[in-house]
Order: sequence, then structure tokens, then C-alpha cells
Amino acid sequence: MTPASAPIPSTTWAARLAPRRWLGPVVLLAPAGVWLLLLLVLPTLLILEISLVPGLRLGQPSGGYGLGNYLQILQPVYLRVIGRSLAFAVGSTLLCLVLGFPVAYWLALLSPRRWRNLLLVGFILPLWTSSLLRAYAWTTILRPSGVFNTMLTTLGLPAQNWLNTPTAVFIGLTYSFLPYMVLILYASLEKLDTRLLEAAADLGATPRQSFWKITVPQTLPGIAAASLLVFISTLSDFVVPTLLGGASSMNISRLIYNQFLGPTRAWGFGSALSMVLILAVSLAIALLLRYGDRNTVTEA
Amino acid sequence: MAQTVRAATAAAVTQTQPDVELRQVFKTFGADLAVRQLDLAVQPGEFFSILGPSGCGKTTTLRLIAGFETPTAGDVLIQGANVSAVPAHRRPVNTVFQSYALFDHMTVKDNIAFGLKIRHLAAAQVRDRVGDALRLVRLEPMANRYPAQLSGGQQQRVALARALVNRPAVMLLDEPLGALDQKLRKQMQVELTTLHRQLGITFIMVTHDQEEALALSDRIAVMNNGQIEQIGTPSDIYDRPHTPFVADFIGDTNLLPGRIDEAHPAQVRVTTESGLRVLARAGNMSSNQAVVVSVRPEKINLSLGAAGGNGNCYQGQVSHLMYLGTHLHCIVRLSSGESLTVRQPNRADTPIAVDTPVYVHWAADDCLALEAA
Amino acid sequence: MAGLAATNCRQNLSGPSAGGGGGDDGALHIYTWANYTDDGLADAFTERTGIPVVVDIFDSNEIMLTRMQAGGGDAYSILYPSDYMVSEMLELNLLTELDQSRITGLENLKAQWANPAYDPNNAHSIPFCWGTTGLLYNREVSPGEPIDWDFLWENQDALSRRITMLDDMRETLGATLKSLGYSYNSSNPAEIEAAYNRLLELQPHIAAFKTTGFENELLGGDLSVSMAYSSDAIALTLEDDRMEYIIPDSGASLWTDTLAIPATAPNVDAAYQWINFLLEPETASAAVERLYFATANQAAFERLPADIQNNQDLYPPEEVLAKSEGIVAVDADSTDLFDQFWTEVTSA
Amino acid sequence: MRPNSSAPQPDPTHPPIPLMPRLTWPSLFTALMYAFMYFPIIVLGVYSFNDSRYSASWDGFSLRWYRALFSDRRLLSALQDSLTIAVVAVAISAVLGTLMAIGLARYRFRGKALYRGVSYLPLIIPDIAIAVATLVFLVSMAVPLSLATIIAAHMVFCLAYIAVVVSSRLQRLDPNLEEAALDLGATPTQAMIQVLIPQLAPAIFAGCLLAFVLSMDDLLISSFTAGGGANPLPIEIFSRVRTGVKPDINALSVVLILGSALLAGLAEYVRYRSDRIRQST
Repeated sequence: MTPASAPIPSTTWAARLAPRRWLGPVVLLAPAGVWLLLLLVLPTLLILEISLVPGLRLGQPSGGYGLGNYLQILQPVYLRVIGRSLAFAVGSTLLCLVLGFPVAYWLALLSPRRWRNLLLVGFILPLWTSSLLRAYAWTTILRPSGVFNTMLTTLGLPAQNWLNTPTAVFIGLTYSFLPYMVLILYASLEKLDTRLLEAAADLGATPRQSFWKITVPQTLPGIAAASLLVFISTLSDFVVPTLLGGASSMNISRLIYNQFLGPTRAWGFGSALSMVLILAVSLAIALLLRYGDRNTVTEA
Repeated sequence: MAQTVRAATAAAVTQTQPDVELRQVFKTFGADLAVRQLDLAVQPGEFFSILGPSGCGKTTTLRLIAGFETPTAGDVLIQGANVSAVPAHRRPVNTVFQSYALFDHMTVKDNIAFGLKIRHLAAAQVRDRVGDALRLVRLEPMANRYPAQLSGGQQQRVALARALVNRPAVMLLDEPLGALDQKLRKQMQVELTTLHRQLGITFIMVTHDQEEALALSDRIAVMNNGQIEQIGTPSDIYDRPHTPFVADFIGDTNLLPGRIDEAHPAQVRVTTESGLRVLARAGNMSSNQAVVVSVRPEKINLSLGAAGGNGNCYQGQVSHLMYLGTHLHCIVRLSSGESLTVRQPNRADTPIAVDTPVYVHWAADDCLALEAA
Repeated sequence: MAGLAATNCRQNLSGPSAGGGGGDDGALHIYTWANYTDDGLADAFTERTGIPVVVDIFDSNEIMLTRMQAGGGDAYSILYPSDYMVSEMLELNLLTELDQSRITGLENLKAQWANPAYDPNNAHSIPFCWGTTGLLYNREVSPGEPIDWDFLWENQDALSRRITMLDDMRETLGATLKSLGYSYNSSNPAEIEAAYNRLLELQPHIAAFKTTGFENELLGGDLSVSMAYSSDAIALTLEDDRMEYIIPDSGASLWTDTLAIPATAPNVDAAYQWINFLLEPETASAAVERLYFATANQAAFERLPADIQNNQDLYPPEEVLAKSEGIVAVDADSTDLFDQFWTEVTSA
Repeated sequence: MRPNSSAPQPDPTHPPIPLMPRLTWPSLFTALMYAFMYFPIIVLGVYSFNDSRYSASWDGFSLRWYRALFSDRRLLSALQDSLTIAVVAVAISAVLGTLMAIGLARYRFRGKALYRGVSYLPLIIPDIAIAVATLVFLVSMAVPLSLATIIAAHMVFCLAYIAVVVSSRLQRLDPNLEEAALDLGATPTQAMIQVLIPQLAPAIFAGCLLAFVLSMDDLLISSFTAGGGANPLPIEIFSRVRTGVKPDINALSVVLILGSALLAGLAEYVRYRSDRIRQST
């Protein structure tokens, strides 16, 4: 009928008169956009710039650009701080996973349906309270004369002086971030198609086999997302290492804090550390986006 | 028959000003051409359907009329006024969405009243008209329920009432019955035609279900690939398709490509690619033209012996047979190699089985030679 | 855009705080050390003048300086910098020159603070109190009586994670310098590095660097020894018999904390009223009795009860004071070295 | 229509579970983890009634710390600061974040991926990095620190969290809803206010609650942007924990935990309500 290659006439008056098409996007997107630009993007660029001024200190004249601040990070003492932060993060993420998976599994698949929501809310309820106070609670428990040692000695076990050690930091971080782990794993396990487990059983798999061959692989994106979230949070946590770690648990967040609000005012060095932290976190996210399930990440 | 009556009404109103008119409308999304060079005129009071496979541009066409999309080029006219630049909320049309798009934070009553309240009608008037609309769709007992508490069919009726209550010049229905199960669909089809008759306003419906389109519409536009292939009454579309696509898309058909040997004013003789010689009805065609012969399964007769007359008759063998209750669905492999689908009434006098040697025959007037695409 | 902003930024970062005009809510905002004011003092002032008092607390001079430079100090009308910090802040033009005609009671100051080296003629600061930095310990749990700083190193295993040191660069590195026989104010890189290495040796045994907040743990026996300012220490020794404060044999730091008005201060009137209020002998002596800092105010001293006047922790004998030294601002290179070593030792 | 229809359907994979779950090892382990989660909170609660100042031993029941708490003007004013910050930041962010989510869902434009990426940044970048960047920015612009700067900084993460929650609801929303309103004669603004916003309300509420809790709990960003006498609760708590805690902090913990539980309960209730209305039959 009509020739397939009918030419499209140039834009009509109707399209041209379409009332102020730019107005909607501007009204909706500009306010938040300007805010993010002003208070997030610009500041981050400033940090990047400052990190390139070696030895910049608040209140002192500074020199030209260079990589001095980044080179300073390569000193063994600071590499140890970064290594310690990574160890805290990896260790407490694994602990959270090992402790959190059974809980999420029970909540999502085994708990009484009627109470399931309430039980979940009950588990993550501590998240609603001050993270500072929850970390502080552990100082009361872990101090040498505290509840923990009272319990140990009552049981006839030797007392432990764990406060102000990395052990206390591991306990505190695990405690603080376990609810996040459980929450995301729960969301992932809840979506698990239980018919797959039936199918596996039908095909002769034992419960153990179907757990490792079905449940775990099916929830792998959730596991990855939850672990990443906990990893990022613990890597950069400030409160727990400060309150529970004492003098032996300097991590990257505390180090950055000290550079800015501490005695030395080494803002250039602190900015470089901050950039390294942002880079590390972005790398972790990029890896997950590359190899993981996007949806789970965004949901998380 | 109802259909001829409707065709007559349609013909009678052709002279008046169309309710909806699209003139040379184009719509692009980025590099995709969704609708091209569309010309369309819908007469007042018509039940007009736009039919086509998914992605053919039919929903886009409806959205152009509703005002959710602006044409890239061309004009949209409603009741003679050019509304191309008029936003949706100022067009005198109302839409029933495939998903119903009911406001589930409002009760049924509030959903229906929405358009009236927006227009600041007096409270009493709103109450009366909402009441009328509820009665019309027989949902009075559900007035204070929330949409989520209704069944699919009831939600559908709320969507209808919400549009109707505004007394639009044109009702737009986007696959209105698409989300319903088969039985409910039939029932709602009846309700839709009843409503249309009662209200006398123009309905434009988009559907991919050809049976629905045939059953409900005064006229149908068949779309393919962003273009209209044919506009006509249901019997036009079914019995006199203009293109092989229309023939194939509407109902079942057997398509036999070939070339014209002899052309007469109303009839041609075609040799198909496999060498079959077929007599077919045709418009103005010339010798040696490439054509496709379309013959509907139900127009083909099966017999055990050869039939006489000046029709088409070929020998073959039943290769597949499906028993469908009201009729038999057979595939007959002709000796020339082609397979034809044949629909045979379920009667005792044609005892056929797979592998039975049979003759197929049909009248020349029952098949159509169409210009090859 | 970023480039422009950065240029502006660099100027602001290197110059003195541009600020000014922070929220003046009518209240007197004071930025001070923990335990230098309490509700009693603030309420008495409010009752007298009608001006509410809001107190914020810092842990070290350097942190206070950072806050002032980072723009968060705009709200404060009164600061309590220590001696050497007064000099440092003067150089950065962060303090207001005081209008001495608006101050009454200066004549009550002890003679040695009439014209201090850190701020000649008290032009920018009023000496408020003074004290020493020593070791506070719990007799019940300490493995012995600390005589000198060396005690910490000699008993590091027994004291492991039962020690806190001040979260104060000059004090803690200075005490280590002193333990090696050097000056608190050494500017010899080799000496500073030696002190750094010695502190590093002790670091794994230090529970935390804390200026305050060790009291409960010390009383509860969770800590054995804490490096502490005399003012904080004396409060605890008077509260509990098991607590002892000593000034190490090789010497301690002798500090003066002052009252100063920052250059960006809102509500300067209230600031002068506060200074005058604290210079009154009655107020000062009452505060000393409650908060146990050694006053620099002779008239106030005379009003104190005899047991406080004779408290040797509060007012050490001359020969002890003779061994002690005040912390003074050191040259920029040495400051850098202190900064660097302090960051490293707290990060290890 | 909705997967978590509350109709009690029997779970095909498991036999009907009695009200008391059987004592299997997962349930025992879970119980242990619940104990782990609540142990510190219970310890704080118990000590808040302890007469002793040093928290080490039980010296008898006392309400003195609660009395101390409620007469502690400084703590109460810190709480007031925190509430002011959270309420203002969340209120503004609710508007900006919702608009942003709608805008991102509705329009296609060049640089949209970048815009979206930036809007996710506050959820990803560690607090400390945001905090120092904001401080450097404010100092370099010579903006005096005050309550307003804390609010401005909190808005960054508040609006990001709200936008994310609202976006996920928008994705599940029928795209025709707004068109239906336009079709019925509503102007775009009316359609947004009368149809879209009510549809998004549960998500906006959930996002606000999340942002509120995060704002109330934020220590780092507040620490770096506080000035002008603004002293939100986390800063005050942090300062007290470092400078020596009196047990009135224990009492504060109990009060805050009860408050949060109440808020959490309210959130659950709202979620339950909106599910009820929208649940299919």
C-alpha cells in the first residue's frame, strides 16, 4: 500500500509548540541535583584536589601539586592501618555471614509464617537505636571487671582482658552489622523458589545436597550483596574501633578523622586517605556489579 | 444480520464530520518509527477497532489520540479541532487502560468521581452521575470497596465507569479485555456492545484479538509495522482482505504464492510455485503479475471422489487430523506437494482418517488473488 | 568550577578562619577542658547576669585549634588555651586583644603570672589555673608505686592494657622525652625520634590514649595507671583512698590554662563578664573547692581552706616545681616532627 | 497481585508447623543469635537501674539515673538539636528525593546515568569521606558552621535514601496511573498530587523513617559540620562516652531504645495497613 520509505516531514508546529517541555525535568530533577552537586560532587572534587597538595595543613601556606600525600600512605605504619582495616572488614563480614545465614534461613523458610514479619523486625530492631550506645554497651560487657568476665569466672574459666583489643573490635563490628546481613539474606532467601527444593528432593537429593546445590547457589547474589554491604560498612566504621579498640585498633576511618579534627591538621594527607577509601569502596562495588546481580545490589 | 445493519449505519454516517481524524501522522521514539504516515477517520457513534500484532503501533496510535504522545509529524483532530498540541487532560476523550490503572488508594466511588471532581462539578451532580455510572456497570454494592477487593471483571467495569461517567466524545479502550479469562471475556464483550449501543458515543478499541475485533466492531483498521494495511467492516476485512498480511492475520488461511497466467476483469488464473493451476477472484490485475492466492480453510470442501464444475479441484491425502468437536481440522497434502489446511464440519457423511486419499475443491469465488507483498 | 573553588579553598585553608557572625543565640558559648566548669559555676553566672552558658569540651589544645580554624569555632566567646597554645594562636591572629579597662581583679593574680612569657602583659589571655601532669594510679591493682615515668616501661607486661596516656601530642611525647632525660621542648630531631621509639615500645601495652574518661575504669580496677592532669587526678584522689597522684621524679610538665576571647567571638560583652566573674575571689575559690584546679588567683587562694592550700598534689612544693617545665611552642620543623611521630605512634 | 498475600496458605515444602517450632539446631542457633542481639541492650537496661556509679557491681535498685537524665538540660537540648536536624532534613529531603525519583523514572535525557550514579553515591561512599569532603567544602567557601550546615549535610544522604526507596516503589507502579488521571482531566500537577503521591506515600513514609533514623544516629557527618553551638545527640553521647560516662547514659539508652521500638512498631503498622488495603482478594 503505502511506500515503506515514506519521508518524515519536518517537525510540525504542534511538536514545536509543546508547552515548555524542559520545565518538568527541571522542576523535578534540578533541586536534588543542585544539592548533590553542591554538597557531594564539588566537595569530593575538592578533596581530590587537596589530596594532590603534599603536606597541606589547615592554617598553613601550601606548595604546589604532587603525589606526596599518596606516597606517605605507602609508609609501613599506614599500610598497616589499611591492612588492619581490611582485616577487620573481612573478618567481621565472614563472621556476620556465618552467624547470619542460619538466622536468615530459619526466618525465611522455617519460622512460623504468622510470626515471620514480627520475628524479622525483632531481629533488626537494635538497628533502630543509637549505634554509639550499642558499641558503648560492649565496653560495659568486655571491661576486665565487666559482665563477660563475671560470667567466665563463674563458669570457672580464665578472665579475658579483651577491651581495647582487636578482638573487641571484631565482636563489636559483628554485632553492629549482623542485622544488615540477616535482612538482605532474608530478602534473598524469601524469594527462593521452594519448588526447586521439591524438584531436587524428587530427583533424589538429600537435604544437605539440595542446600549446597540449590539453596546456596540460588541465593548467591543475595549473599554477595549482603557481604559487600557489610564489608563496606565495616571497612569504614569509626564508632566501634574508637570505642572498643583503644590504642591498638587504628583503622582508616579513625586515621582520617584524626587528620582532620585531630591535633595535626594534616588535611592533605587526610584527603589522600579519603580518596583511597572511596576508591577501595568503588572497586568493591564495581566488582559486584561486574560479577554479581545488579538488582540485588540496588535493592540492598 | 446485525453486521449488515452496522455496515449500513457506518456507510450512512460517512458523510458527516469524523469524530477522530489522524492526518499523515508520524511518531518516532528515538530511531524507532512507531507509526508512519497514518491516515484515519472515525465516524461519530462508530465502534472502531485497531487490530494488529503486538508492536505494530496500535497502542501508540491510541495514545496519540488520548494525548499521551505528541505526533512527530502530522495532525490529530477530534471533532474537527486540531488537538495535536493539546495535552491529554484537555482532550474530550477518556481511556480504559489494559491494566485498568485504578487508583487503589481510592474507593470505587471515588475512582469514578475523580474526573467529575477534577472538573469541579457540584457535589450533588457528582453523586447522581456516579450513581448512574455505577448502575450502568452494575456495581452499586461495591461503591465503597477498594479496587484491590474486587475481582478482575469488576475492576474492568470500574475502569469503564470511570471513563464513561465523564461523557467523553470518544472512548478509547486499550485491550480492555486482555486481562480477563476466556469466559469473562465473552461476557464482557456482550456488555461492551450493550454499553456502546446505550450510550451512542464513539468507541475506539485497540486489540490483538481478531475474533474480538470482528465480533464488536463496526469497522476495523488492521495495522502492521506502524502502518494501516486495511480499513473496513469486519466482512470486508475477512472476506475481501487487501493484502496477504490481512488475509493471514484475520482468521486462518492458506496462502499459495504464484503468478497470473490469464487475467480477466474479475477472475484470474494463477499458476502456483508448485505448479498448481488455480482460478481465483481478483481485482484489476495483469498477466504475469506475482500474486498470493488466499483460500480460507472453511471454504474448502473435502470429498472422496472428484467433484465437477468450473471450480478448483485437486487430489491429495490427509496427513494430519484433529478432532475439534464442532468440526475437523485436517491438513491435506496435495500431490503437487503443497499442504492445505481444511476445516470440515463434523458430519457423518465424510468418513476420513489419516492417509485417506481425498479430493479438495472450492469455488473460484471463494478464493482471492492478492498482490504479493 | 572546581578549579575556581579550589583556589578560593586554598586561600581559606591557609589563612585564618574567615568565619565570624556564627549563631549568636544570646548564650555564652564556652569551649573548655572537661571539668573546668560545672552546672554550679554556670548557674551562678546565669543567675548573676541572666546570660545562659553553654559549655563544649575539648581534649587537647591542638583539637581546639583545629576547631577554631575549621570554622566550627565561630560560636565560642571564651576559650581556655594553654600557655604554649596562646602563643601559637597569637601568631595566627586567632585571639582578641583584651581591653584591660573592662577587666577587674587582675591585681589578684599571683606575681608569677603578671607578665607571662607566652603572652606578655596578659594582653590576650588571663591566666585561670595551673597544674602539673603526672601519673594517677590505683594502689590496689598497680604492681607498685610509680616513682618515675620509667615505671611504665619497667612494668609494661604487668600493666599491659591497664595504662592510659594523655591524648595530647606534646604532653605524651614530652613525658617520654623527659623519661629519657631530655626536655619537653626538645627540638633535637634525634631526641624526638628516640622518644618516639620509646613510646612505640610501650604502645602495644597502652589501653587507650585518653585525656579524660579513665576515671571509672581506674576506680573499678580495670586500669592501673593513667597519665593525668593534676586537676582531674586530685578530684579522684579525694574521692577514693585507693587513688594516688604522683609527679614523676624526673619531672613533669607545668601548665597554665588561660581565658581568652577568640577573634571571631560573638557576644564579647558576655565574655568579659565571664572573665570578671571568674576573677572574683569568691567565685574562684568556690570553683577550686569543687573542681580542684590550682588557681592563679592569690586572693582566691587565700580564701581556700587549709587542707586544700596544703594539698601537695594541688600545690606541689618548690623543689618539685623546680624539676618541672612548661611546654612552649617549638619551631615549625620540630612541630612537624612531633606531628608526624604522634600520628605514627597512635596509628601503630 | 502481591506475593506476600497474608492468606495463610499451607507451605508445600514443609508440613504445617505447629505454633511452637520444633527444637532443631537452626532454631536453637537463631535463638542464640537473638540473645546475642539483645544481650548488650539488656545489660544497659539492667545497669540503668543500678545504684552504683561505676557500673561494675550491683549496688541495689535505683531510679536516680533516670532522674539525672530528665534533669540534664544539656542532654535534652542535644536531643532537641538532633530532632530539629532530623525533622528538617527529612522533611526537605522527602520533597526533593521524591521529585528526583519521579524525574528519574519519567524522563530520558543525556547524562541520566551519571545523575543516577551520583544520586546513589551517598549510599556507597563511607560517611567519613562525605564528612571530610563537606567540611573542606564549607571551610573553603567560608560558610560558618552551624545547625544549618548539619542539616544541609544530612540532606545529602537523606534525599538519596528516600529517592532509592521511592524509586523502587515507582518501578513496581502501574505506569498508566498518572496517565489515567490526566485522561480524566487532571492537570499534570493535580495528577501528581492526587494520584502519584498517594500511591507513593507508603514508600515516601518508609524512606523518611529510614532517613530519620540514620540522621538521628549520625555521628561523623555531624561532627564535621557542627558549629555555632549546635550539638546533636550523637556528638554529646560520643563526648560523654569518651570523657567518662555516668550511668545516666545507660538510662538514656533505655529511653532511646523504647522510643525506637515505638517508631519501628509504627513503621510496621503503616506497612501492614498499606499492604492490607492493596492486597488482592
